[in-house]
Amino acid sequence: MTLLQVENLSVTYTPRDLPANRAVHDVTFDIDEGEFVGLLGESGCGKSTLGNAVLRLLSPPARISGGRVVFDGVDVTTASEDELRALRWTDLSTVFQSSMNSLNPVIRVQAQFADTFAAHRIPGDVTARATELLELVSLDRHVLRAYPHELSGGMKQRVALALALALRPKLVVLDEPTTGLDVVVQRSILTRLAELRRELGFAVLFISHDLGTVLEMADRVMVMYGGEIVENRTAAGMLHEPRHPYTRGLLGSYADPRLPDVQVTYIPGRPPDLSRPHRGCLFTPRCPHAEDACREVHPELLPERGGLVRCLVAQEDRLPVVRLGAADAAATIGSHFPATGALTDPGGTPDVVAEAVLSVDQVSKRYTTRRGLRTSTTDAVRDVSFTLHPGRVTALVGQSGSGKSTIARLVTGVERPSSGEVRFEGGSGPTVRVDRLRGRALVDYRRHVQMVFQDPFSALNPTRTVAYALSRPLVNFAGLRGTAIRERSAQLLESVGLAPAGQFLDKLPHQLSGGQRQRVVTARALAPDPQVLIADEPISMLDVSIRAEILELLGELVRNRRLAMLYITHDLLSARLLADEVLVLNQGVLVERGPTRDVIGAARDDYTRLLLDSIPNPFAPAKRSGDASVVRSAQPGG
Amino acid sequence: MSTPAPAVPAPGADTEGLQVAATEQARHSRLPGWFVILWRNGKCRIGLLMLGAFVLVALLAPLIAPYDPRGDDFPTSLAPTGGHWLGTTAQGEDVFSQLIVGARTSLIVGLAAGLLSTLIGLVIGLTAGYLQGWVDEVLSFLINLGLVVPALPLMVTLAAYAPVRGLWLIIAVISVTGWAYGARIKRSQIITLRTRDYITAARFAGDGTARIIAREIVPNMTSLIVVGFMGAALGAIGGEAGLAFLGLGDPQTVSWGTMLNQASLGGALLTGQWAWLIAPGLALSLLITSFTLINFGIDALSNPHLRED
Amino acid sequence: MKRSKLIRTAALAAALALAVTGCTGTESASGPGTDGRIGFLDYGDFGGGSNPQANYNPYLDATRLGATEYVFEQLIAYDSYGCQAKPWLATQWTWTDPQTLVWKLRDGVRWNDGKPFTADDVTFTYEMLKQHKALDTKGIWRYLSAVETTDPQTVTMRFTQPGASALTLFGEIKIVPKHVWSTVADPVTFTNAEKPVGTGPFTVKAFNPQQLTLGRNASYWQADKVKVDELRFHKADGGGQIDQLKLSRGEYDSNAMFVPDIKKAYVDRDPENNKYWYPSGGSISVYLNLTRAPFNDTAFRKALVPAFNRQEIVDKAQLGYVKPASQTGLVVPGQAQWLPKDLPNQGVADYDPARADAELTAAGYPKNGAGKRIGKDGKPIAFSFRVPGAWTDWVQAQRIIVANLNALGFTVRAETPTPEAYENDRAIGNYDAVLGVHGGSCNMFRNFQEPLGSDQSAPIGKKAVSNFVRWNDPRTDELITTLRTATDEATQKAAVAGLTTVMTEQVPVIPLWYGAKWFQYRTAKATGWPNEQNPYAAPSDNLLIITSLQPAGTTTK
Amino acid sequence: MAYFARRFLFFIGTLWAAVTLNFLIPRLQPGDPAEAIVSRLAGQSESIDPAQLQAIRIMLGTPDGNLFEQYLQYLGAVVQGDFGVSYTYFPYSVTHMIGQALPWTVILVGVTQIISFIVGTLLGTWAAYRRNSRVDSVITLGSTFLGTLPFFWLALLLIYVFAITLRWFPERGGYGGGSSPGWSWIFISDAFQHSVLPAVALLITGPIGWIIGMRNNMVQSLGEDHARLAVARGLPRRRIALTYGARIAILPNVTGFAIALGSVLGGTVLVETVFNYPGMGRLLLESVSSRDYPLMQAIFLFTTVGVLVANFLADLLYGFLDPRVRKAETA
Repeated sequence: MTLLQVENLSVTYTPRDLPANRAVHDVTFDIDEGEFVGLLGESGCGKSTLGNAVLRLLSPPARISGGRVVFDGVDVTTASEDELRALRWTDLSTVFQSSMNSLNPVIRVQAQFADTFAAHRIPGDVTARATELLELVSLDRHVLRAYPHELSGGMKQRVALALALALRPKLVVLDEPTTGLDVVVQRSILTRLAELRRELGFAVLFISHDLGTVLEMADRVMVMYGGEIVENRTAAGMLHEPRHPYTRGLLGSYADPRLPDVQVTYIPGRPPDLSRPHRGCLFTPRCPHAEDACREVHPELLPERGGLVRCLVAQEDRLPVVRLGAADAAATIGSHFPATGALTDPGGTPDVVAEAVLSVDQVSKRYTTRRGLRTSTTDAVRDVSFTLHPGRVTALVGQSGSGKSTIARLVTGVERPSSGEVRFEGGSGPTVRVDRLRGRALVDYRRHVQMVFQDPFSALNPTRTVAYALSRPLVNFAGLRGTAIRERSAQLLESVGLAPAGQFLDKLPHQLSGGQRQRVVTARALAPDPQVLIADEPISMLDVSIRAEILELLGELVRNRRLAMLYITHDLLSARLLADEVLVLNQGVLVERGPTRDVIGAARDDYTRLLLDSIPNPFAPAKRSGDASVVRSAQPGG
Repeated sequence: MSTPAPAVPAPGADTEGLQVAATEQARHSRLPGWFVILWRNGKCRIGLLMLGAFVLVALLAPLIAPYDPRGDDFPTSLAPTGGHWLGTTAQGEDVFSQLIVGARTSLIVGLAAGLLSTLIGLVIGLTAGYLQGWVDEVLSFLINLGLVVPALPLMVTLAAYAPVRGLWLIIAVISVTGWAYGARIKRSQIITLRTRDYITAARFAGDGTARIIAREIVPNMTSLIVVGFMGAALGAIGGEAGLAFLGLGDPQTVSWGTMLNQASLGGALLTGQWAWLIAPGLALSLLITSFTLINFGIDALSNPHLRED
Repeated sequence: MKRSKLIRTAALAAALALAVTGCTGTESASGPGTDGRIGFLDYGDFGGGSNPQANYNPYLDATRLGATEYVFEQLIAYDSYGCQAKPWLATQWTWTDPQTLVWKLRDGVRWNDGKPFTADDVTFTYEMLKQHKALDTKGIWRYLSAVETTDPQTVTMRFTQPGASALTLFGEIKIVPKHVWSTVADPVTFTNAEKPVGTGPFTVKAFNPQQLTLGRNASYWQADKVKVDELRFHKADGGGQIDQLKLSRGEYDSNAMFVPDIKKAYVDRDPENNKYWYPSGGSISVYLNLTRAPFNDTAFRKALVPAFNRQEIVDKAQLGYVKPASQTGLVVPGQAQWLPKDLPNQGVADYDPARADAELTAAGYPKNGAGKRIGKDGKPIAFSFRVPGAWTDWVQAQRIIVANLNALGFTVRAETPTPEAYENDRAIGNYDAVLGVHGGSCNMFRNFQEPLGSDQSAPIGKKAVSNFVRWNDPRTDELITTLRTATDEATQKAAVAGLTTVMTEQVPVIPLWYGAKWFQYRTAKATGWPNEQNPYAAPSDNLLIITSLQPAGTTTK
Repeated sequence: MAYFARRFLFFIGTLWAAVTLNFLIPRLQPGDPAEAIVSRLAGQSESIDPAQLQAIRIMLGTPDGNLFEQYLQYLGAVVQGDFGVSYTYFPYSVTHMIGQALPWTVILVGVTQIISFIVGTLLGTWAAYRRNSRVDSVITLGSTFLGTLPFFWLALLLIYVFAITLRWFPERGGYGGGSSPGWSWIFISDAFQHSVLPAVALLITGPIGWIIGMRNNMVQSLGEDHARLAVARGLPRRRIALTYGARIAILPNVTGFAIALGSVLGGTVLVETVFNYPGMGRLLLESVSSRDYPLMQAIFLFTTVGVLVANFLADLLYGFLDPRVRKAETA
């Protein structure tokens, strides 16, 4: 039976100083009772706005500009506050993305449960009920006495989930419920969620950018692009026969890193600017199958092969055929998307390993923190050794808090190890003891060792142009002056694939897409002509569809320029695609190391296997149902 | 001791975003980006227009003022007449001329003391926030000290001690007592900004600390600095008026505060010269209003939650 | 908004109710006085700062309350306008030799606690001042060597040197009862707050920091002359406009405050009764630093005498309340009898810039081509002229003075430091030109010794006592010494004449105008106030005035 | 506990700094208080009597020992609460004078501060609750405009209208001349009458800072996710406004309020001067203008200590009120 009906819903943002922006356009879909529906899309596609519109939680300048939302017979868009209040939470609840802020910081967890019960006049013992609910999400009852800031991110999100289920709602809107959490924690929460849904039978609208998660969890998946739903079909259907080119592109960026051959694809280009009017299909500029008609006619969302798709080419059945079997899907899907870029893992190319340019030798780092009179020590890194070689990528893999970033800081001289040595042997002069550098010598050292940062939005100064960002290392390290700087900057931009460079030099960071920014960041790192490049999660903040693109760039640079790269990541798939060697770090200790294919393909260590299992894998949903208990016991409490 | 509501954005406000908007704007327009952004906001626009009027009056004061503000050749204690729109003082000076010239003083004090205290606050706040460690401890202590020491009594005390009570002394006193609030805000903002990757990136690009602060951090705090400046200027204008009213100002300077002081001593209430009493107070109030309106605008822009929709 | 308005309205209403029902109880209505006397008179401020504390120690000049003027009396009372000494607690005083003064005390005087007043009280008082230098604010023990009770009605005082010039001081030193003060542990910190015992016409009746009420002392030795039952002093606040308002509303029978535009603000409100009289005080003069060139040149200074527009200063800076000052250093017309007879216009110089110009040029200070006055070193003469910035009337005068000087080709910078810095710099001689006050008292010795005596000077950098210009002239010192010791009027007059000649011929300082003594009075209730027509006393001679007042009904109206 | 220890250290440190500053400022100055007294007595148009100056110098005495010894003596005296003898009220002690002025200020300013805070917080809450409504704009714009009015000028106008023209209230002072201070009904009603205009002056501008602060804080916290989630949870609007808005928004104002209460000890120089109210502010101004160093130092110290203690207490209170703070400070 239909629980939620969304009909021709449009949401428009009308900010004061900027042109109006229709974030959600003419969206229609249903959710049946007990159904788990995924809403998939990249950042800015309007999926969260849609979620908020369903809950009628939009706040100005966003407003519903058309259509209606009918929940259980009630039109949410026109209901009075009182009608709505009766509906809220008892039937319709939600979990927000930012667990950090979704609980009132100044009252205890228990009070937030009590509030909820009181608002809906639920009689009975709050503590008992709340304890019961917390048990549902595997939390101890002492959490009730805690203030939100005393809980970890995972615990807060569990509390939020428990709260969402408090009144046994019919539909829960989950807006990126696990984004920002550690992979392992993420996995355990999702597992629990799946179990709960089976037990309690509520319907779910699951909003996420993470295709793997959505396909794995959902019964049915809706893909959103540019404020519109472009495809809507069952998860299985989506997996086996994606019909929209965009969906295909997204699916192409996934693969099981354990397979002998791994290939992923990406979608070049960037999402449309919704503040401008568009003709034709919004995806046309990025679509490999676009035809002339696509540029003129805006396609409708029409039934096609058991689902709905908004693509003229697909509707006219002129898409290349893809038939995927579960087993070989990951290995082959990329090839079905030939016009886009693709990246294949470096495989077993047996390099002649050159001399190490940088050696990390039995390095440990201990932090001492003082709390009042007590001091406590944490060993962030213990006895880690490795070497970096020209033309080779060494991946450092581990979950958050494993000490990866500490190692990056030690290698770049930002911090000094408590014991052990970091030696740089690549310079023209004698070996540099990085752990002893200071002042001017440290600056000189950084000529050779550069970084690519995790967040391209924070790695570029928002007020400085691309040209300025690139000029600094050129002035400081290459000693360039005058027009030479601009020429060299242009060369650098072109070397990272931003051509013609003239278009980019005078842009401000916010005028660039995430991928373009990351390319600028990379170009800046290349400016001093370094020998070592430290890439700290360079793709984790990027949209899925372009991750492979950046990986490809990094890979090319390493091999063409004979750079030694330390690639830091929690993502084994990207490590598999990029790295020659993998080091697995758990709580500051290297637990496993070796050639990429060996480590990932045949992991020996439990921790490595845990990391592997935590990767959402739409291609093998059946395989993992039994693993949940393992995960939980490994990470109690999240 | 009522201080006008501090219209300073809460720490952590989106100062970078606003700066980006301004930088972006500057590329499309011949006017400064900041101005365009502020102009778009209704409150700001009114504030800017008012302030512009005051600045104009101050700049053109010698042309507008019908008489020498100190010229005392007129009959004393006149009520408003055609020749003396606001009457004359007990010493036979033209009140209207004093009012016009007083705008200058208030603006100079606002500008100079605002700049000075912003500068002090900036240097101390930035140094504390960027260097951290014991330097931060010491400077934070100073900042907190500056925050808790009661300002007006301190101002009164300092002003009374100075050997020459010129306008610049008043400016110095106001600056010395008024920098702490801005310093605290700037410190917390720089602590946020210094963890940005682009700061690390600048260091990897070989830039030195001074350059990083000046070229990477400060531009991203512009709105904060502007708001801080406006707040400080506003406080300074009020402070000068208060001190002058108490007779602790520079009696040689024609300012709205000294006018009120003179009006109070010169029996304006007694002789029913309401214009002499009302005009400077109203002018002061309007000037402060213009600053406050501009500040509200900036605040609304940089603080997404306060944005008017 | 609504809420705060509500609260305000409520408060207002409550207060209004109080006001309307009149349950304030602040003014205890006092009917007309008994025996045809005046019931009460409202006076102005009574001293003691903004939050006065009971303090009737007559020697604590800075903090005592005005009541001491009426509770305590001195041996003689000076008419400080006409400079006549009148017998008071002493009926007679004789110099038996230039260093011995014998006082005959009045008979029948009693302290207001009933005890008789005797010579022991006088001796005790002076002995106490000797022991506690902090109380000797008149510096009487600079002159005295011993004070003895000769008999219960006679006190003999011995001086270290001929002491005629000290006589005025006895008109200022209050006599206190031995039987009270001898039991006080430390008279310097004695506030005498409970029922002060004195011989004067009034006693303290009530006090709170807003109001001091004095009641008539029925057993006063000249009680018949006191026609007022009660004096009410009201706390003023530095002559603010509230006080001016009250004055103009006729709420004060007598006050001494500065009122801008007094005619409009006071007299015109009730021309029948509202009167004022502003007799002249000390001379306010240009002090030139005589240790610096060109001020050390007598011809230069003399040339400057006609350079200042005194009348303009008087009219504009002083609102016409005062008079231009005589170059002699004496206050005219009050002290005119001391003047040399042949002096034109009583020594008040006319404004004559042409003459000043001619005399300066003649003295070797010509103007150069650019119209700048050149010094003997060939450079344009530039100097600063300072007055305290907070004294607005002086600042206005400064503007005129500087304009006058600049018109003569000088380059004068007007500077306005704080009073403290000003006084400090003036005392240590760190200035070019400033303003200073001198003279004006009945004590001719002090009038000239303080500004001109070389013993009042000090080297540059050290604080001078009062000779800030650093005038050092043996002839002047000689005349001052004569003045101090001369007992006969002829010698005194000769010495004063000599000193006025020094002033006019050598011009150590250049007087510009006389300070005014503010004095407003109303004749609605009381008449007999001193004024220009009947200047029997200066406004500050309280005892003389209070014994001269008559109820208004007895004369006109 | 580290949080509280840290606060306490700051308290002690600031106290010491204030005392030392207090000791140093007058000593760095030239100028002789005796001269100031005598020239004030004489007035600017009278000559100064050197003998009187000498006597007063003797009366005031001079400090002995070198600067450091004086400092130690000063510290010792301050610890014992001995601030010496006032120059302007000799021989009354500074403590006596402060004792005279303090009750006036504490009652007038304290009461108006508390009322201002309550009214301001309520109005601010209301404005935020009715955000973007007419009520909101009236409250915010109205208070913005009122807030810009110079305070002393407003006071002057009040006097002009209500005291001089209408004669509803006395023009100045804390009480009339005829009644004697004490706990009599007559005196109290008299004092109340005198306090109406100053209180009104303080109350017009007093709540504004709180209104704006409260409104902005609350609008901000109502925009946070937890408040949005509370809406989604179907909580009543009022409950959300109070628990998820006001409860959080008031926290930053608590410190401000405590400091405001602490600074009550210093009085309000401007209002007390305009109304000649016998409180601390006027005493401070008087002591400053007459170079009454002991009195001035004591008032300044008193005010600073008041603010410090209030600040310290506010920090403690804040530590209890806002569970986040303790953690943030120790981490």
